[in-house]
Amino acid sequence: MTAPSEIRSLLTVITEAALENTLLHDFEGRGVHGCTVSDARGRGQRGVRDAAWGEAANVRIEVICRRECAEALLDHLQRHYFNNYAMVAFVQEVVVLRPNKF
Amino acid sequence: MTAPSEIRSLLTVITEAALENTLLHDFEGRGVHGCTVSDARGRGQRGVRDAAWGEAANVRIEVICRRECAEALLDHLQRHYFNNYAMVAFVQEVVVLRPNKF
Amino acid sequence: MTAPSEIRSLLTVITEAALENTLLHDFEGRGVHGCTVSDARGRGQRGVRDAAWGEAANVRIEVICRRECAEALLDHLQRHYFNNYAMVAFVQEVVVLRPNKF
Amino acid sequence: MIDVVVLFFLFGLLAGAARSELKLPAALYETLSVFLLLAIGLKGGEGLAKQAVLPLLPQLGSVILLGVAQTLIAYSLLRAVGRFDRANAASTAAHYGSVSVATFAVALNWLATRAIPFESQAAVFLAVMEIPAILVGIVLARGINRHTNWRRLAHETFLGKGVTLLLGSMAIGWLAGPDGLAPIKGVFYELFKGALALFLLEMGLIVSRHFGTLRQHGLFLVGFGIAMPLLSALLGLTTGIALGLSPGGVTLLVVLAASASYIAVPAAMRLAVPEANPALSLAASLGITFPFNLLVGIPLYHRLAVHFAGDSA
Amino acid sequence: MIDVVVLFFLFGLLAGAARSELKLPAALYETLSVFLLLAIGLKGGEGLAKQAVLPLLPQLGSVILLGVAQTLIAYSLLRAVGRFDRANAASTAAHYGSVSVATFAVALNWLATRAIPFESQAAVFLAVMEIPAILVGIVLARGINRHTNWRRLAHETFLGKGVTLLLGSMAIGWLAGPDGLAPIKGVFYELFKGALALFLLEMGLIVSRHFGTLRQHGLFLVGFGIAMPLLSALLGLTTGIALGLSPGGVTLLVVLAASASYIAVPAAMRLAVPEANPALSLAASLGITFPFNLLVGIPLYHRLAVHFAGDSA
Amino acid sequence: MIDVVVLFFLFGLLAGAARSELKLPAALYETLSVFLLLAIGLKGGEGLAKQAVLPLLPQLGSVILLGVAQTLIAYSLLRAVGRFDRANAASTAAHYGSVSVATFAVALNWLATRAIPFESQAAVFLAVMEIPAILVGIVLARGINRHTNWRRLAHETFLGKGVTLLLGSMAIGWLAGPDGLAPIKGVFYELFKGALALFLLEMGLIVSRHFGTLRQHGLFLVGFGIAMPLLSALLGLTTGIALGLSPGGVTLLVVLAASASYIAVPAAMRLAVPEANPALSLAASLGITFPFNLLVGIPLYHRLAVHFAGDSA
Ligand SMILES: Nc1ncnc2c1ncn2[C@@H]1O[C@H](COP(=O)(O)O)[C@@H](O)[C@H]1O
Ligand SMILES: Nc1ncnc2c1ncn2[C@@H]1O[C@H](COP(=O)(O)O)[C@@H](O)[C@H]1O
Ligand SMILES: Nc1ncnc2c1ncn2[C@@H]1O[C@H](COP(=O)(O)O)[C@@H](O)[C@H]1O
Ligand code: NA
Ligand code: NA
Ligand code: NA
Repeated sequence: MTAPSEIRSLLTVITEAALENTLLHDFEGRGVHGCTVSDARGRGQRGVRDAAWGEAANVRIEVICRRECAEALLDHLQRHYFNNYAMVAFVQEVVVLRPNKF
Repeated sequence: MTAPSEIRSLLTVITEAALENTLLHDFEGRGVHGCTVSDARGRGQRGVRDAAWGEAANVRIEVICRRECAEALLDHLQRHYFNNYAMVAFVQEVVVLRPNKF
Repeated sequence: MTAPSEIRSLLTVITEAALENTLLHDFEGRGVHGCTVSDARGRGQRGVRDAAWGEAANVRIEVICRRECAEALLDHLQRHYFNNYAMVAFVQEVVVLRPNKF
Repeated sequence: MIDVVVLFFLFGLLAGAARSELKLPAALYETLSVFLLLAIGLKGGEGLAKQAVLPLLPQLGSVILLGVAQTLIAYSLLRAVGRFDRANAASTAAHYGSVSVATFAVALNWLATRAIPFESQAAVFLAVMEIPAILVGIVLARGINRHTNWRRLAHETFLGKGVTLLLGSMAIGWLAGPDGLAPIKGVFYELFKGALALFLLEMGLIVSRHFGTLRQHGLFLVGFGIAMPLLSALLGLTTGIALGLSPGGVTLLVVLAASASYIAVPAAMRLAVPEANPALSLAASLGITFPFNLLVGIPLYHRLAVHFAGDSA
Repeated sequence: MIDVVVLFFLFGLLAGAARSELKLPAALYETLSVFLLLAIGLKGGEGLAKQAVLPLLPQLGSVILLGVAQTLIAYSLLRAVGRFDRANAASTAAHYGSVSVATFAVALNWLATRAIPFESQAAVFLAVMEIPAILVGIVLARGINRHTNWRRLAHETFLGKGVTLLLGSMAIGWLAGPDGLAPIKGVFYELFKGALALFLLEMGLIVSRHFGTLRQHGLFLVGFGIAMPLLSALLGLTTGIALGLSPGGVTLLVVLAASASYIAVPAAMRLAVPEANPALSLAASLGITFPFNLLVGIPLYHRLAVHFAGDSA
Repeated sequence: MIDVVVLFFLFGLLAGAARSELKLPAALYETLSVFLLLAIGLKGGEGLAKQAVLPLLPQLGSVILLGVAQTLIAYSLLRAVGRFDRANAASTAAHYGSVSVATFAVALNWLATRAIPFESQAAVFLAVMEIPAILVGIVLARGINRHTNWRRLAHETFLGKGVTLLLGSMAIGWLAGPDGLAPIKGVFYELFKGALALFLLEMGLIVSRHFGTLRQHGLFLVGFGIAMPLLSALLGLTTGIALGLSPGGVTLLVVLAASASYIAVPAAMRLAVPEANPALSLAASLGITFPFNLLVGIPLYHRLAVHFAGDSA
């Protein structure tokens, strides 16, 4: 590989579609420069959530950022959303090029 | 991070949409408490599968669970589905909060 | 697990929908035997890209392959697309069964 | 004889209860709801073009008060009789103080099928009654001194999909008038009933999924889901008569009062009162009140309207 | 002159073969198939409302036997002549013993364009013939002593999307009758042909994708895809005449017999007989039989029906 | 009086500018664009069936030259006055040398509402003018000696969605003729205006999103987005008069000339000239030229056409 590659954290949040805008707004305020969102359906502690019907639709939000940032976001999610919303969040390590982007 | 974080396995299965319900049912019977499903298209050994047409649609099923559970699920997939269905399955490690959830 | 499991690389590319066919074609020419594509929306350096409108739609392309292959693909992406297209690419390690498939 | 669009609803209900694999594409459901809102708005706007707007203002004030009153009453009932906690009572009450577009569309269709005239401002009532209950619900849950993000909320409610579509299409109908609308009536008026039928098929499927919650939460929810619309109907009836509406107009106002929101309010409450359980309020509004209004309510409300407002026609 | 809806099919076929970028949204395809099933069911149910239901029962028995017979014949041919293995022969045979809604819709349109009357129970035949072949196919592949999940399967077949929509809309048509349906005819009857045209455009695109498989699997598939519907047509013709149907009704029964499933059966077989290759059976049913019936079959079957059943009209 | 479909566009524009949550499902937008292209093509093909095709060939040659000339002029202006770099100038110029289906559809609707006749080959002009500008744009950006993937490009342009749908439906309209089309006119002709209204609502929402770019890139883009269509209109007017078209036909050709692509060209340029910034060209073509043509252009162009080509009618 010719470009410098580095390790970053990939935070994935699966949660209620109703939260999408709120979370993106929160993330931006915490220094996140980009993110990717896709639609999903699922089931978990808060029951079956299948995308056909607004109230029960899920989204999957992914953010690549520095490790400290991912941890801060996880912490924020836990404080404000874990108790009241259908939500699952997890972190992985990924290799990226152009590390200054994230 | 204020909450206990732990390592879990993330099993991803990409397969024919026709299998979705069957697999979710199998998984539930094997102690899986939650999962996330999204639509996908793709190509592989069994040809091109693009979502526009029912028979050739793919889904992507994700399950976060303990390592033993992920291995048991992989084993089950291999025994019952690998030979006859378009299917790819892989496992990653992820950091989660609320580990007792999975 | 009864079958041989092995480590492979999972390359994920998030980029403009307009590039989907071109990239799949490039990848095939580089020995990639399969891939999975799904629709996504997102925001990044090149602005907001939400799937409703063709020009601003994103896709998420995933390829499981050997490590060298993933690095070669990353290199190719960097040379030809990073400068002019909205694009993020990252690599993870995953455990697969049937390693000869990838 | 039961209307054919209601048969589609029952069909969806049965198919869902029998766990059929029937599922309509999400985009179709969304398209139909956009279509119904536009059609209702255009028709309302076209009607408004023929009358003075100023005399409407006191009417709008009255229906806003009506929505607020319903929310407060529902809250008291849920707290006192249902022993709901504050958040759940406030959230559910907001559903009942607001309105259901689908119920209104079925009522419009019911009147049209029977050639019963009504005032065009009913569509304005629909738009106006959607919002106040949301605000009242939030105040009930949080009090007014808390740091609610009112700006965000105002945006969500006033620029939400439903209100935007209703107000926009009313403006179009009003500006274009009957002649201007003529070219698009083939789509927006003549396809209305067929679109409503398809929409209600999907509504039936959705409603059937909320029966599970009902089984868990026992009789109170069922009782509330029937008693509350009846109570609201009486308030609506009184208001309609006081406003001097025709029997058709009174029927529509009663339907609005008796109906409970299942789109705009749940979405707003999810963000503003997250600790409320959305399954609870939706089971009542979608699982009980919506079918009750469709099957029993609308004909009943019309009979009441004719009985009490018949002379003013 | 070729019907305009068939021109749309040919257009799709050509566009697909030329690898055009033309692609219809998946939700549109799904919506159109829901729409066509509802329209067919409503029309059938409306017709049934005008006649006694009891005399239909023996007819239903006959068409079920017809489907079973076709499946067995197809299985023998595929095993003996095509040298298919058991699973593939059983799966493909089930496709041919079942029916294709799209082919039926084109035939309905063909008759309507020519103002040829037919019995309304044809829509019931459509619903009834979809399922038995699936069960026969599974027994052929597995035997009956194996531990097939019959409960699951019964659910999939009887409560599948197609059957649910057909039976539900037939019930609605039957309950509502001609007057009750009047308000929604603007959508379900008058838009039928246009919707069918769009649907066939997508079918053309889909069919063209199956030509690749045909090139690989040589002449046998092509021959079978043409011979089997012709054989089935003769069985259907005999049955139709024996049942005393009108020429229009015989035509529809022949079309049902000659058509091969490409939605319900592939989905069921994928789960019940996973070792069968779905590309093979779809290439035959979609790639050959479907276009053959559209372009050659329907007019031919009608000519046969008139020739042999003309007097009974 | 402003057409009702244009009111829908303004509504979308306002809703977008006010940051309403209104959003139409992507599948609906795609469906409507397929529908409009098919309807335009069918109507064009139906008209062509009534006239000799050979005399059209020189007309087609002229409109191709028209598109090429516009692209070259736009390129010079963007380079000289706008100081655009080569890639951005070439890409933007290609947008203006090509055409906008939505603008054409609104013009068709405008003429139909006023019962103004026009030549049916206008739909052929639409199909033919979509492509040449793309090729010219690429040559301007790259020169002709570079190793562009012409095969790939030819495929993208000639077998793109829009051109496939237009040519295919024109062929169907031509083959079926007025009688053959009769059964599907209920869908493709009578729903045209309603579908256009919905489509323009979405276009309004989309256009509003491009205003941001305009604010950044200052006055030149706005000026160019208005001046270029006016210049193109004059070229189109001259061509139309030279071809001896009726005032209605001249209007449509002027609209085609003045309109700028926002689907086919951006997609092709993204791949062929990746270093061009798509936000820039779309802000001009969608953000300025499209609304300008809708609100001011079409009536103006028609007045010009009547003034200069009125006698030849
Ligand atoms: N174990 C799991 N594996 C993967 N996804 C999960 C899991 N549990 C929950 N989810 C997803 O996260 C959403 C919210 O989960 P919950 O808060 O448990 O209801 C569900 O709707 C699923 O889409
Ligand atoms: N190498 C790969 N990388 C990513 N996804 C793959 C790969 N191979 C197959 N897939 C996905 O898995 C599905 C089934 O694969 P297969 O069984 O090889 O046909 C395909 O349709 C793709 O969506
Ligand atoms: N930090 C990030 N985390 C996750 N996805 C991102 C991130 N940055 C960009 N993306 C995705 O990659 C696409 C292209 O990014 P960009 O080239 O930065 O515009 C965006 O539209 C997002 O979908
Ligand atoms: Na209410
Ligand atoms: Na058959
Ligand atoms: Na132009």
